[in-house]
Amino acid sequence: MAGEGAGRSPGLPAGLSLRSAVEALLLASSEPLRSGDAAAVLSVEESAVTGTLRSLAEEYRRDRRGFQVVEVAGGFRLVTLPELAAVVLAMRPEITPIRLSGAARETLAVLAYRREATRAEVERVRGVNCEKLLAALLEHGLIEERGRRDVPGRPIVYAPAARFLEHFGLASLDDLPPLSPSVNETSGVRED
Amino acid sequence: MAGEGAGRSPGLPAGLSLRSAVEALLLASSEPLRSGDAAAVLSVEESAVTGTLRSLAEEYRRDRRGFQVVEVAGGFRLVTLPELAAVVLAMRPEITPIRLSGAARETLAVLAYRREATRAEVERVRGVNCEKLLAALLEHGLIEERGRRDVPGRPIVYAPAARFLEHFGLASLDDLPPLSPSVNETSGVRED
Amino acid sequence: MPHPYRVRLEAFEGPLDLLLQLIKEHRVDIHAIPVARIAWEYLDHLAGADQLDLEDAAEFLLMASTLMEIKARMLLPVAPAAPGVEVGEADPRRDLIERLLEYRSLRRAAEALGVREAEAGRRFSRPLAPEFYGPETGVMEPLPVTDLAAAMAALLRRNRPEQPRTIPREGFSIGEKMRLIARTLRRRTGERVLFWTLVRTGSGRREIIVTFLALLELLRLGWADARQERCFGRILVGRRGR
Repeated sequence: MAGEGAGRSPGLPAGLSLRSAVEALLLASSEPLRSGDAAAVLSVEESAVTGTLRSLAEEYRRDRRGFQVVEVAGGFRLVTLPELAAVVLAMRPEITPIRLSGAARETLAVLAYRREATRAEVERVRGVNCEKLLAALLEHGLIEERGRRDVPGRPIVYAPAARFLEHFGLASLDDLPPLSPSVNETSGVRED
Repeated sequence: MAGEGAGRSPGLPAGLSLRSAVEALLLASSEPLRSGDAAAVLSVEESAVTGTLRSLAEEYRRDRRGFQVVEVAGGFRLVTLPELAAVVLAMRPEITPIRLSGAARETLAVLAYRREATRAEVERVRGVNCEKLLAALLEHGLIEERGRRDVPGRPIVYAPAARFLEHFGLASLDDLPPLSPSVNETSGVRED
Repeated sequence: MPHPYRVRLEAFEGPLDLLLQLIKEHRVDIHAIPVARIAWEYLDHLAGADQLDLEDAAEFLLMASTLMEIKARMLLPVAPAAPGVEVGEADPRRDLIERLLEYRSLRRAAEALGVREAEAGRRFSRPLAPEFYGPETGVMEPLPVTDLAAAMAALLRRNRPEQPRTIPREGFSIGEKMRLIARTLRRRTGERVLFWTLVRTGSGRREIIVTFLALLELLRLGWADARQERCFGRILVGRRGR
């Protein structure tokens, strides 16, 4: 999506810094800004864009701006400071953030930590039927179908979608919170 | 619309500046940010918000940021620099740039060459109803209201805004290309 | 036999969740579940449930039978596993314990994700509803200033007295209608409105078509959703959840 326009490269307008161009792209991007796409549009090296993004992040933090640069779903995004959430919500009550149900979070956790799973696999771990839940998560774009597993019945394989990363503020699946080994009560059994 | 949440006033979180809070509201606002609404949400005087907005605008200009604060109909908005339009469009081909129609051009021309005009005056020259057009130009920040004319009905006076000059790359209205003398004489636009 | 802290079944994500809860209450190691006691309490919960929806209860009942089976097998003098002792190959509880451990690990992962979710929900990016594409980004099609002069000159040439007055035609474009629909939907967050309420009374066929195309565009962009129960039925339009 964001890459569609990356073919055309108007390049950096004369007299303007890479910093201001990257800043403008960050503001105007409807999805997390991918450094590769920005680099193509500006006809510069991707590393120059990533470097600029990181120094912008640092600059905003240092200057105590009301917004920050976060890395999410494989890109960068300009967002308001979490401390200002109450203020922003008071201004725009219609954007009340969606919180998923525990069941939905459990299902997503199975898919995320395993990278992908079939419905039967999710159900085995959760111990309940997950048909409706998977359909709902699909509809909300949080998960996507990724082919079929080559076993009898050829079940559909589900995997977390980019929207999942965005919703949980994760840069990538490698950014998932680590699974804590069970500290107490069990006798040294590692989980998973 | 933007005022829906203005009733609740979470106030400014401790340790955060008014500047950063206003900045966050500017970023997260879906419509032009009304200083009155922001003031209500932050429990401060409206003049403090307007002052902050103006100094942010100045700060962004001075620091050569990739975005700027513009005052449009009904409020303030954070937008990318016009010089970066080509870059932004290359990145997001789905954005349809605001295209000035022939009618919009005519209306702007009337306001620009006369410096200012009421709706009735614009309509007299153009021969058509201009209500919606003026509203749209106001919304895009290309024109602004400049008080009322002291004649019966006290009609609103419209004039080109700073954004108009920016868009056409003019330093001031004196930089407008001269109209050919013959035309100028026949109607006496300049004098009126 | 009523349980002192009877809970509604819907409060649990499933039978594994209920079992974990019971084990936690007994403060015992998962590896040494006192199956007999737990099974008893588990059945209590089922019996005490306000209502047993068959579809939802099936899994709880299946677990009950599993517990009973384990309990029965443990009565047989095959694997005398004392509490706290590592579970042997032959322990009938083995499968259940593994599932419980895995499920508990999942619960923790889901909780950790919940924390991340709450954090992410406190950061807001720029709202980019289609209605704001243009002015939002400040992107305007470049126009040379000479065009403005030309427009003015043309206007003055045209603007002679006695010129017949033109009656302006109502203008509407898909973009304009998209903005209008989006605005209406935003004002009625969480509600669904009839498509016809989006069309102004007295609209001509062309305007209705344009409104409909605007709606399709909003659907395509994922900004709105619409439902129509049957052919030629009424169309209900709502704003799509973020």
